[in-house]
Amino acid sequence: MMQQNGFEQILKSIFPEITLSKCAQFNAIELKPESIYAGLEKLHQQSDLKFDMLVCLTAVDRVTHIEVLYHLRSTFNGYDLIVKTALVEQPYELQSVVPLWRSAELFEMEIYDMFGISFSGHPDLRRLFMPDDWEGFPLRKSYKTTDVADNYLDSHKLLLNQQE
Amino acid sequence: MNAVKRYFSSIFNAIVALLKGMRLTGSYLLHPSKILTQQYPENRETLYIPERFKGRVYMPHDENNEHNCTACTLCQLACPNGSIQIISKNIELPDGTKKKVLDRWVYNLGSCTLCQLCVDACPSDAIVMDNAFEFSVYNKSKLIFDLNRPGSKLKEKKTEPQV
Amino acid sequence: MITWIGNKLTEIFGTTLAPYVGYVLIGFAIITLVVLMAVISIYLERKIAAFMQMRLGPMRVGKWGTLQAFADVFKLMLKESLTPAQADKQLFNIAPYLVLTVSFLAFAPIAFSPSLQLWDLNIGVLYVTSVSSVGVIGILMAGWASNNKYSLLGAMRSGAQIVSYELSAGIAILTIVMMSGSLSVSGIIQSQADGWWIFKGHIPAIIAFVIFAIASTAELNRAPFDLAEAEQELTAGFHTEYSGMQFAMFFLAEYTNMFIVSMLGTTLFLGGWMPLHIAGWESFNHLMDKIPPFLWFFGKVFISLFMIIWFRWTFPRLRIDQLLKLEWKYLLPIGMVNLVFGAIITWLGWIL
Amino acid sequence: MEQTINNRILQSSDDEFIINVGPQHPSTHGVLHLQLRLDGEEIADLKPFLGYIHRGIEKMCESLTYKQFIYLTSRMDYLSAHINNQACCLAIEKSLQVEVPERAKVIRTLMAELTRLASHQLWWGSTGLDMGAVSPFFYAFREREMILEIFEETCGSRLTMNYCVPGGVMNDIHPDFVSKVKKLIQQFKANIHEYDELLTGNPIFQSRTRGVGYLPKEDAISLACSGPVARASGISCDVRKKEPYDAYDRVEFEEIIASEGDCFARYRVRMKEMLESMKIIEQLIDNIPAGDYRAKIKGIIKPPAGEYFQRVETARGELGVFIVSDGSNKPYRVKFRTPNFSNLAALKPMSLGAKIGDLVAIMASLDLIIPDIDR
Repeated sequence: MMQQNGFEQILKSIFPEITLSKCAQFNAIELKPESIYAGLEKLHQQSDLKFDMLVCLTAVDRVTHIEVLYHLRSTFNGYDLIVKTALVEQPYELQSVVPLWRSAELFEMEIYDMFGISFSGHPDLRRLFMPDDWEGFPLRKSYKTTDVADNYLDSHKLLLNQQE
Repeated sequence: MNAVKRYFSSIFNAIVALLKGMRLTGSYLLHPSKILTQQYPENRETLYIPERFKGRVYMPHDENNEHNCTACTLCQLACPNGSIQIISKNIELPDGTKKKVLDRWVYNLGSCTLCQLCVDACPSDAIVMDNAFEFSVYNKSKLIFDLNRPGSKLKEKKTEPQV
Repeated sequence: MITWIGNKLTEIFGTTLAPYVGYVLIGFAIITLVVLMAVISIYLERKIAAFMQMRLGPMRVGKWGTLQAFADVFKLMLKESLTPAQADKQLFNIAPYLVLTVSFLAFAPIAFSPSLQLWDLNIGVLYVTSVSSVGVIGILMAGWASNNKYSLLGAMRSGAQIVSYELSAGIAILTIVMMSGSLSVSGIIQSQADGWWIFKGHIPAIIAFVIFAIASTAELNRAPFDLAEAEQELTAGFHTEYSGMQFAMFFLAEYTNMFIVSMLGTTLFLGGWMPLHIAGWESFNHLMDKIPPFLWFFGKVFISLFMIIWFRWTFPRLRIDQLLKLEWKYLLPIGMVNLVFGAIITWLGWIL
Repeated sequence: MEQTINNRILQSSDDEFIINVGPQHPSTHGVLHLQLRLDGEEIADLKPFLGYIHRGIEKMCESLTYKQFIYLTSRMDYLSAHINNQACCLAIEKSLQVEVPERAKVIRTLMAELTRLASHQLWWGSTGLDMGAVSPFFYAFREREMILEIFEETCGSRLTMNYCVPGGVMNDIHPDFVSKVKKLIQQFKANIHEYDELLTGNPIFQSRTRGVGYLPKEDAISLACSGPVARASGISCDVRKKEPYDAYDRVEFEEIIASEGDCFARYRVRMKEMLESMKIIEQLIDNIPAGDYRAKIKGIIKPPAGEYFQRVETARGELGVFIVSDGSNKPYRVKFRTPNFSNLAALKPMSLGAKIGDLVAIMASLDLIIPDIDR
């Protein structure tokens, strides 16, 4: 608990108006999309925190907005922190954090591919998994697919008809 | 002088280490009894298949051609990839009430991932995983089976196995 | 029987044509023998590899899979030989024939037994080494003409490798040539009548044998020196684009080359067709003489073949720079020093 | 479109050339596509292309119920299928706040360690294969086969077993389980010297791996590497130690850390990890507590709305399962933070300036499983 308080204080000293919330079992803070790079840079450089590892970078489509989550970890003191940011209006754009963490390169490519968020300053932004000419961004909620089970069931019925 | 010594000792150590590896492979060459390969189609009789091996979903029938399936479709709902389709029909019982019974329990082995979720979901233990595993066919539609045998019906519950 | 065939041929074709028909028949017989041996060694290799890996190996075609290699050759013969559209067609199609021809040519001076030798050339050993190094041109041709980067890389590796290892193989051969004082195959075998070179040549002969074994394995492009076709790196190296019989030719050439190298090694170090004699054991020596020289020769050849196979299925592959380092930093200097020692020994007449 | 196609091709000067390794290539163990710019034999640039086996598991999970989507995760890192399932189950259990019976915890841990052992053995064999030594592959498969037989007896399948269910395990262990595992450990210990004789001590193998594919600690952190790759670069990152889950808090084992950061260090870390796994199995195998193997949970799982995260240590590194629930019976969003995805990023810094043969060694030491990257 002591650690928790200390952690909160350090965060407060960097971001005076931030509120610490919880995301899963981790501490989470929310930053504005415009200031995300500056904020993350502070977290990366700050000598007490030194979040030197970007464990994961992902996004969640909340329909009204797309939430981007940066999961940071410090290998020095074992802190975990999730930095959230909400992208409301299209076109979704964020500043790339590749200069801070090299692991962001692939993660940002994946998010670009799946959510259509473009990252300015990314060295090689292309669709990672989907073909270049693929339309739509699969992990957005607006991207409609047939239900997996339904899909199978259809083919199943088709085969059943063939059999008869 | 030291360098020369190191040069020759590196050669010597390398040769010794290489010979060790050759001794190992050579010893296996001379011990054919350690061969693990089995000749598959010939050894069907002696093949060891654990009784829990998941080969396909199977519906056991007893000697009266009766099964346990009540056509509740829980398995169909549990199946993650729609390999199960329960076709039920309504029949009229002698006392005049209508009852839903199983007509066809259609199983698509082709899309089944053998995850055992249907067996897990079944409340009346009507289906089990079977050990059979040789299913190669030339046409995908041949991978669809009816698990209930023709003319089979629901087992009458003599004693309620209430626990 | 040979004279009978000769007379028959003269009867049929007349005196002018008969010798040529005879040559064709001899060539055909030799090629059949060589291919047969290669196919047998393919089967042997597969079985030995399987046993080393706790497997059974081929089991289906024939009893214990004995006909598997023949079935494979037959299958490859029936397959279409594809030529890539962008390939240099002439070079691409010539390359496998060149490689196979060269490996057949090298059989000419090999003495299988005292009476069975096609061509007792007085520079026999030199002939074998020089002819067998022509094979690399075929490999380079294949790699270049395929118009495939993997093939090209494989061919270039192969070129660098064979050119380097030719040196130490040559020096190892030279050691024996110097000791026996002859370049002809029969002369070298005759010089081992009182003991094989590996036994009577002291340490230089043994070192030369080891160097020859390593260098010749490298020249064969076989594991652990199979960089030219390194499967995990270059898929199949220089023969990536070949299919059908053209691929089979590369494959056969590899195994015939294995035979040539084993035969050369046997001739130089293990006394050719000479039986094993131990000084003083008269009855033993007498018994050994009973075994025909033909069997002696092939017995030794198969033992050296087995060694090559054993290397392949035990060791990981080297990297190209390590391969060249092994040659230029270890084999060549040691071989040269060894040559000098061998010369001193020969000069002092210490040979047993 | 023109622009994107140009993005996909590396530019080269006259004396360099571009070569495509994969998607069908013997040493990429799947459908990884790498574009290399070669200067002779040396790699001047490298670019990975992914998506050849992208099945959209994350999207599929959104249309499956909580019980159903677990089986999909076995298809990510198929060599640690059980550990993937375990991670999902742990996350779901966390959301439902279900207490898993002790017996189930121990069984899961045992299975996870056996999976790790089997996975590392396959890696050992394929490392040998990548280096050109074929025999190790078969020696590795001998012990792996025993493990798979144990799986087959208890779980019914050999690779994608779907043995973990929320609340415990699918069925109880087989009566022969304990004796078979003991026999496995005995045989493995008797045979481990062969592994050393064939590869570890082999001078050719050592020269192929020592000093090759050096990954400094800073790079490994910046690239978010995990598992043996990170541990070989001196980062302590074993989730089993940091955040013990299931029965890992009651076993003693060592976190293997090396500092060299080259291929040989990664090789040694994995070799020693096999021994540590064995240690864990030995500690647990005699003390499987009696009791239920499965907690009672409702047929339809509806976790309360919120975010749930669980990380586990697979054979390749840290797997994170992030589930966003909206209170319905299907997850709102599932994100898998797979170890290979991050480890793949380390391929480029490691192999620049190396030779093609080194690239194969580096890929072998990364132990990439492509479906885990693509998902």
